[in-house]
Amino acid sequence: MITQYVFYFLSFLAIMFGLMVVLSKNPIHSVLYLVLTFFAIAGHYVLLNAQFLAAVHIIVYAGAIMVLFLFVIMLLNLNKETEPHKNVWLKLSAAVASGLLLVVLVGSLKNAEMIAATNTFDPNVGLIENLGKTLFKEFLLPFEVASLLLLGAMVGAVLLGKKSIK
Amino acid sequence: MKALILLSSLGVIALLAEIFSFKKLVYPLVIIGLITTLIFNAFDWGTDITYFNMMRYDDFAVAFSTVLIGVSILWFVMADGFFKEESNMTDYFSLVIFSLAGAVIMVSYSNMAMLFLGIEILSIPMYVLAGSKKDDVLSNEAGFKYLIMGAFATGFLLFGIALIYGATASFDIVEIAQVVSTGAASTIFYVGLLLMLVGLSFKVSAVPFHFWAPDVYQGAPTPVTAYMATIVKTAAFAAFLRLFYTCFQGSAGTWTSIVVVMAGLTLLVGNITAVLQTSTKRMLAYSSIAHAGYMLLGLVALNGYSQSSILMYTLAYSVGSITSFGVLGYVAKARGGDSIDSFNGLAKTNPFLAFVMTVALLSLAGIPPTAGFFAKYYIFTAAFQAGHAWLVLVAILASLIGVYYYFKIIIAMYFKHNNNESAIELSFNHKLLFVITVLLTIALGLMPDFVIGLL
Amino acid sequence: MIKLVWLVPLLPLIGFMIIGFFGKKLSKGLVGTIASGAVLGAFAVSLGIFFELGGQTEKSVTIDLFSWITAGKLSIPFSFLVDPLSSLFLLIITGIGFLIHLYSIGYMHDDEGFSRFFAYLNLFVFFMLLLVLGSNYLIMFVGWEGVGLCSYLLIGFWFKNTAYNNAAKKAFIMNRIGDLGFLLGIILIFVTFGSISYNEVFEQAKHFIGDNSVITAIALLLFIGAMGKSAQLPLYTWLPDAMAGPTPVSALIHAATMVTAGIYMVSRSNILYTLSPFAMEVVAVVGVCTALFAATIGLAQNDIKKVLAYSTVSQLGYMFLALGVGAYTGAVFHVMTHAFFKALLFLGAGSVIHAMSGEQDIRKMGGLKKYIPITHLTFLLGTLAIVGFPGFSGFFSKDEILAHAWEHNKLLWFLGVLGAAMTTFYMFRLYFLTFKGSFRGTHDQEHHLHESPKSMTIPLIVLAVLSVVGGLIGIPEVLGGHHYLEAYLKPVFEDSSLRLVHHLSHETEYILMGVAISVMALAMYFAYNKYVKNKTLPANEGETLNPIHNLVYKKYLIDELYENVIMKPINFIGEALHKVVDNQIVDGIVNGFGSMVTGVSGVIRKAQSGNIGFYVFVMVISIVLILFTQLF
Amino acid sequence: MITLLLIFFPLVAALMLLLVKGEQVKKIALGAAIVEFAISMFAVFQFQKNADTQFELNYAWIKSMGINFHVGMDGISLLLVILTTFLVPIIILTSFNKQYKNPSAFYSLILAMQFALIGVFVSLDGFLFYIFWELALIPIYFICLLWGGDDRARITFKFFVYTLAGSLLMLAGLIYLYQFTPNHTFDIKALYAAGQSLDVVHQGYVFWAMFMAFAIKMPVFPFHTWQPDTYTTAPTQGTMLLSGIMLKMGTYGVIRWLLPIAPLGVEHYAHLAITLAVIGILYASTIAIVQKDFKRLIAYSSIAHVGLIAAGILAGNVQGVQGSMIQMLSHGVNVVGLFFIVDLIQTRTNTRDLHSLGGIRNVNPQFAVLFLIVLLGSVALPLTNGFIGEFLLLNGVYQYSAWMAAFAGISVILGAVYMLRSYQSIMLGETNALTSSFAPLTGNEKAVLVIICAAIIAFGVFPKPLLDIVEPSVIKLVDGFNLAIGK
Amino acid sequence: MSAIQIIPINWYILLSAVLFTIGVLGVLFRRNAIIIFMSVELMLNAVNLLLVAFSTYLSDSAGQVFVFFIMAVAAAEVAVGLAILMSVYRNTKSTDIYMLNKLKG
Repeated sequence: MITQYVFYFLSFLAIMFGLMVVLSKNPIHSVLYLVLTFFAIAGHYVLLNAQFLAAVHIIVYAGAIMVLFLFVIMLLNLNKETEPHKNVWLKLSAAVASGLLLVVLVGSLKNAEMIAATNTFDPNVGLIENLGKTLFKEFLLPFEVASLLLLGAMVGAVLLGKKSIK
Repeated sequence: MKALILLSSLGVIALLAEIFSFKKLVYPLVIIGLITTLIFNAFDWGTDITYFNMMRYDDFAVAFSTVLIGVSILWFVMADGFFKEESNMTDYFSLVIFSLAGAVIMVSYSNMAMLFLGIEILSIPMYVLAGSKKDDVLSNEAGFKYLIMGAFATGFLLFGIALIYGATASFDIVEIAQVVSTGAASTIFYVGLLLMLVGLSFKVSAVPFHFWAPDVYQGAPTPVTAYMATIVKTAAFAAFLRLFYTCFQGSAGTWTSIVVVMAGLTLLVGNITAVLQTSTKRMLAYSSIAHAGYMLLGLVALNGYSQSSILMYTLAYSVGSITSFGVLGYVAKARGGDSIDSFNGLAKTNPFLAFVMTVALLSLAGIPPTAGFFAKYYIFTAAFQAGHAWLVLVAILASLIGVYYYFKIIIAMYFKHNNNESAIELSFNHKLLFVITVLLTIALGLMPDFVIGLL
Repeated sequence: MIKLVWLVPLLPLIGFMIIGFFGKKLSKGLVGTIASGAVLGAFAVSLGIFFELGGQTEKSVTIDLFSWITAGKLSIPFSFLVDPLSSLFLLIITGIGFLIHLYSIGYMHDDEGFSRFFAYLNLFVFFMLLLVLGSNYLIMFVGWEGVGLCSYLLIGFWFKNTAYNNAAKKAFIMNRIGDLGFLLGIILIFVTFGSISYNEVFEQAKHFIGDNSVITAIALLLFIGAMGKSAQLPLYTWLPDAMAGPTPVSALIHAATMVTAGIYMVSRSNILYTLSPFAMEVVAVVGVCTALFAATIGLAQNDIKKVLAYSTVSQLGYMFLALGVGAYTGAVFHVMTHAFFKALLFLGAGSVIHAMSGEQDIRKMGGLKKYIPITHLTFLLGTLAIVGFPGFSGFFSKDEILAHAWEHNKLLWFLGVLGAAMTTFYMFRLYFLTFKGSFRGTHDQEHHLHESPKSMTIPLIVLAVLSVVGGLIGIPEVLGGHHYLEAYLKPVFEDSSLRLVHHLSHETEYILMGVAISVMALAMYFAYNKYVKNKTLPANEGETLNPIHNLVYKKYLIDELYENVIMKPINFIGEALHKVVDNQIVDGIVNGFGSMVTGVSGVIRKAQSGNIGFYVFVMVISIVLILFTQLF
Repeated sequence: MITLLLIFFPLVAALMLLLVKGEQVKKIALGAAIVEFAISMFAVFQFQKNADTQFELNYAWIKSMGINFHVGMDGISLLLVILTTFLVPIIILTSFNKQYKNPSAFYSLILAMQFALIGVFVSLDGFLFYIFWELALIPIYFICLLWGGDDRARITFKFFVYTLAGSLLMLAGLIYLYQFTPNHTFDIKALYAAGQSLDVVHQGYVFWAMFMAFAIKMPVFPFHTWQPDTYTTAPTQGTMLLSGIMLKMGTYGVIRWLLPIAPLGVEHYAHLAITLAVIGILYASTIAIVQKDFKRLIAYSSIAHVGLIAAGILAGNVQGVQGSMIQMLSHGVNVVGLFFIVDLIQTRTNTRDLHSLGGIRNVNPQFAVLFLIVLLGSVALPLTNGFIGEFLLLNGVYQYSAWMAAFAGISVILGAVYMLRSYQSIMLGETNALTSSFAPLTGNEKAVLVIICAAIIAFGVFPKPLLDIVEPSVIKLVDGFNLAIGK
Repeated sequence: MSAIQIIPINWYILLSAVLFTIGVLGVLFRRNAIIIFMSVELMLNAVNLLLVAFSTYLSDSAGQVFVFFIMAVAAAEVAVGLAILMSVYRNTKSTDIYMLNKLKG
């Protein structure tokens, strides 16, 4: 039972903080709310027996990515409510569009019946050992290929970052 | 696989060139490397090996990756001048080669993870390249728009993958197909499928997910635009086709009607909007959208013709685009702008360039005996066989509109006069390139059997 | 000789080619000799054929030259048919043709287009011979259109004059209207009988059972052709205008030969007409109406050639009346006599004009009798012949026609007699005003008056003789003669005459003749009274006439009517079609597609606003739509 | 072999010509065209006068699609090949007194055009036919674009897009048929069989898809509006190619492809199509009457003539089809002659306006005679070539519908009206400032006109050799058509 | 004891759908490029959550492995994206996407 309440609580947090990200005026606040959202999601991960992933999630997102965001915001000196406002109609249309999306998604997914639900629940899937095996056996190739991705992104970021020599 | 390894190594070597300061050699090295890759790749023909259950190097993959690598060689020759002026030449080289590696993954994946990674490996360097003219606001804007919208679309793609995973418990496209074939597909699966469709439609710039394309194509440096129009588009279509042909064929009922509508819209919107453009580059961007519409025709046909028709089309279209962007690059540089007026009187000053451009444009417009004609014809056949006669009629109408704007350039070159009487000087490499592309365009038009017989 | 029939048209053709190609280099004398010689040669051969045919039992000989057009079961050989009818026409054409060639040598002597004139004339003879010699309708059509062409060329012979050119054009186009009917008739013949050669068609027609309306249609279509060529109502207006050509042309083409082609055609197809009483009725009515109508116009004309032209139209009407009442022989007979006297009258008129240095208005003539005696005498003989003075050729042929008309319908007869009276009146009016009284022209003209050269007077004399005695070959039984012509032509009209039985008592015929003669005498008296005794002169230009007279003088304003009812609307429609329908509507729709695309393009471009927010918005809405349509 | 030679010799010559510079280009081009004519004459003498397809060659081309390089000639094809090879040298000769800039390209394009035209007429494979069909468009487009008159960019472009629209529909029709061929092939026989296996509704689709292409090319009312502008603006040689030969692609297409492929469709829609053709005849003739520009007048007259040809073919009987064959040839010769006359007048007086001309006959009687002969051919006077065709065509149409024939026949009258009217305003009357110094014809010009006039008269008097060539093929075709529609 | 045995999978699906939509809303709603970026990250996290839920539910570790890749890609995208954003900012002194509308039509 407690799990259920935890779920509700975490879900509530995630959604609320998510909304705060979108709605708060100060970019710094947005970043912080996003971090909170990530924490709530990490809580869900733990709840789902994916402890390792929860840890990685915190480290990568909250620890790395969000810091990067913060860093940029600071660098660009955007920590004020500088954002000009969209007019009401645009905001309304944005809300309507995403509301419609939500309705359609929820409407189509709410009665979704799963096919492959295993009766034999395995609580160990989220453990490092299991994940490692999957990653380095089944997903070895993607893993290797991901290095290309990161290398490319690195080169790209460097390329954009450095001053061109004329 | 060989291609992937060779390309990765080539990319790294290019990176190292800067460090070990053999920058002068890197261009020939890249060309030689790509040719080597092409040869090795071609030898994989008929082998059909699956690697780690992640990549299946079947004939489809070999054919498309050969096209990709071949076109990229042409592209490198075409983009020659572009790199020479850049200080970070080797970085660009490696980025392009990495993205090419991503493209190769996109044509040979057999797992959603590989598809996803392939798309990202292809796209991320492209975001960078599109915005690589750091001082140019337009280039910045292009890169940024591409990135934001690309990431947004990736979100939908991933949501779709996740839902499909939930419905089928697998990322493997063959296994997914099996689940589908047992008839056990659920609503979740269909939502996932449709969201993946959206994500991929974005990549191929199908209407209404095409808005990024004209802006990005226009803002990006011309060679990058050429790369996006050719390699990226080819890879995206191959990935699209591979997924929907192998994986989602069983549930065609869900998505064909959408793709039919999208194809029709893409054809019309792409061609119609191109009509009023004054910037050649932007016009070619819209034309690229329109061409996506034709290829969607091949996709939606989903029959024995689909694969070879899209192969033929991408090849024909890529060759035509490389040529036209190459000429455009020259003209824009010499006449100081890419408006259609800058082509005025080109036939007088540079008959060769004008002729090359004409052939390329005829091919893009689909006039015999060029490759573009046969490709179009073949796509029409495919769609007809699948019973999409109305779509073919729309495509015909669209082709006519297409002729309208392609011929604007031809008319400008042959009919209008320009005060600037000086001829544009061509480098030897480009002369060679243009001769090859023209010959290729005509050869493919006259002997398409070589390509369409493959798949 | 019959085997050599191809020589008949070939000789004038050779003449045409020699003169056409080398005319400029040859002397006038040589050109005249060649041209007349060619026709004379043809005449000689024709004469031979005539006698040979008269002497042999086989009355219809077909000579195949080569295969011309083939298309499936349609097979048209280029071949000639020699039978009494065609051989008679050969004689008329080549004989009168020769005389007129001869006459022209003198008449055209000072014209710079001398050789051109003879080339055209020879070409005309060639086509005319083709017309009568052809063994099927299409060859006839070849000649038919060919003579039309020559007529066009000769009317517009003096091509610097716009009015003449217009007249030429008018002639060609009016003829073409008829020709279309003829052509459709030929096609209908082919469709109906599967052949267009005379022999086969007539053979089949004889045994034709079934819907007579097809035959009627054929007959009427052919008759439209005849109406054009033979200047019948309502297609007659070109013929008076055609007098723009040199006078020998008027004599040869527009009096003696070409215009009678319609008569030839109908009498050639007599069996078809005989099978269709309705068509015959139409022919007769059109004929008699034309005869009367043209005669009334003739009453008020002042141009010597115009009077003769309307007279020709009128006489042609008589011939059609004859055809319409089944008097085929009578029609052919009248063609022949008419050829003699009308050619004579025209040549005489030409001689008058020659003497008057080109003046054609009879109001400016008068008293020419003493200046040009030969012309006067021959002209008088011609006039007597045309009015049907007893014993002259016209008497016999006209009498035959009227007799048949009486038998057919009394009203037709009455109208015919009325026409004859008018003919008498205007012919004598012409004669009196021209030759009697005193000279009304200028001094210059008077000084210049002189008789024409021999080459012109000899043909006049020959024709005058023929006009007088020409009727002798057709003296009706009732006058105790023997109708040689009827006997000669019998094979041609045999099948028709089996169907059309004539039974007129001798008493009736005597009465009819008497009536005709007395009416003629009366009309002659009136003319004499008015123009010789009272010396009345036709009104000058500008003088007010009473409305009816004015209307007649203006030829009932038919030309103006055609101009306003046909030509102007066509031009208007053409302009409207061009400027409105073609440029605005049809092309407008085509261009509309273009502008539509551009318009739509402009609208769609606006969507490409450059704003990421909007792009994403559209994407999301599209996703919603996709999910919605596919999942709900 | 001879077919291959016929097709590819002009192409080779065209490519060679690109390498030649200077004045002798004309002569070389003429030489090549004459050689081509000689080759076609050789083919004529080798030709067996029966309905079989001869000189047939069939090479596999695009195997996977069942596309073959299948060429051959029966009488119908041969006649049009003769027309092409006969007219191209004349057309080249007509340009001898002209100085076109960049002559090697000009003549090369003309020969390239010939290559494509011959290809169209001998193709026995649907795809090959289409390729040649489109190929013919490119050289003529550039000829008109580069050497044309005012506003040529817009006008030629409209022409290009318009005709392309039609051809794409035809392509759609061909692909549609292709699906129904048993082994998926474009071979003409298979396409015939595929088309005939369809019911009347589907044959109707095929009919319209293909007829549109042909109707635009000919052009038939109301698809003609590209034509007067294009004819007027194109350089003389371009106009000659367009009207003399290219237009026949459309009529040939109807005979070779439409009648056998969609007989039921043709039968079903013939009434509408013939009505359009006949309306076009009257419409164009009436418009021609009020034209002031002589070139434009001939352009409209060409619409009228070709309307009759179309009507004759669609009537679907031997007389109609054979008439159309002969008329194609005659019209080709005549219209080239007329456009040449326009050109002669224009180069000498710098105008084509009928009202500002006149009296040329006074100055140049020889020209007047030659003009007159061409004119007579054009108004279909008997014993000229125009008559044979017109008679057979009217005959054919008559068998379909008497009223149609009657209306179509009105063109005989209207034709005389506008042709004589223009002859009068150009040649007759008194000379004026423009025409009084009308220069005599040069040897080349005289040669062209004399050849054309000779052809006009020769084929009018003795058309038998031509008729013999086509007749068996036409009969076979029409028999097949009648069989298919169950008549 | 895992949540998945108590909480129906549909709840997770709905939760991630909601989070995803919030991300979409952010992209639509905001003009600041950085916030938009963050919203995209939110979308990706919604996907991650869904994958993990499915992974646990199906007892299949592949889903969680996939999350790693998404994280890697997200990191790469952010790196490149922020780099581009920096260079945009250098030129325009703004992160307002409404300022980026030079390319249009």
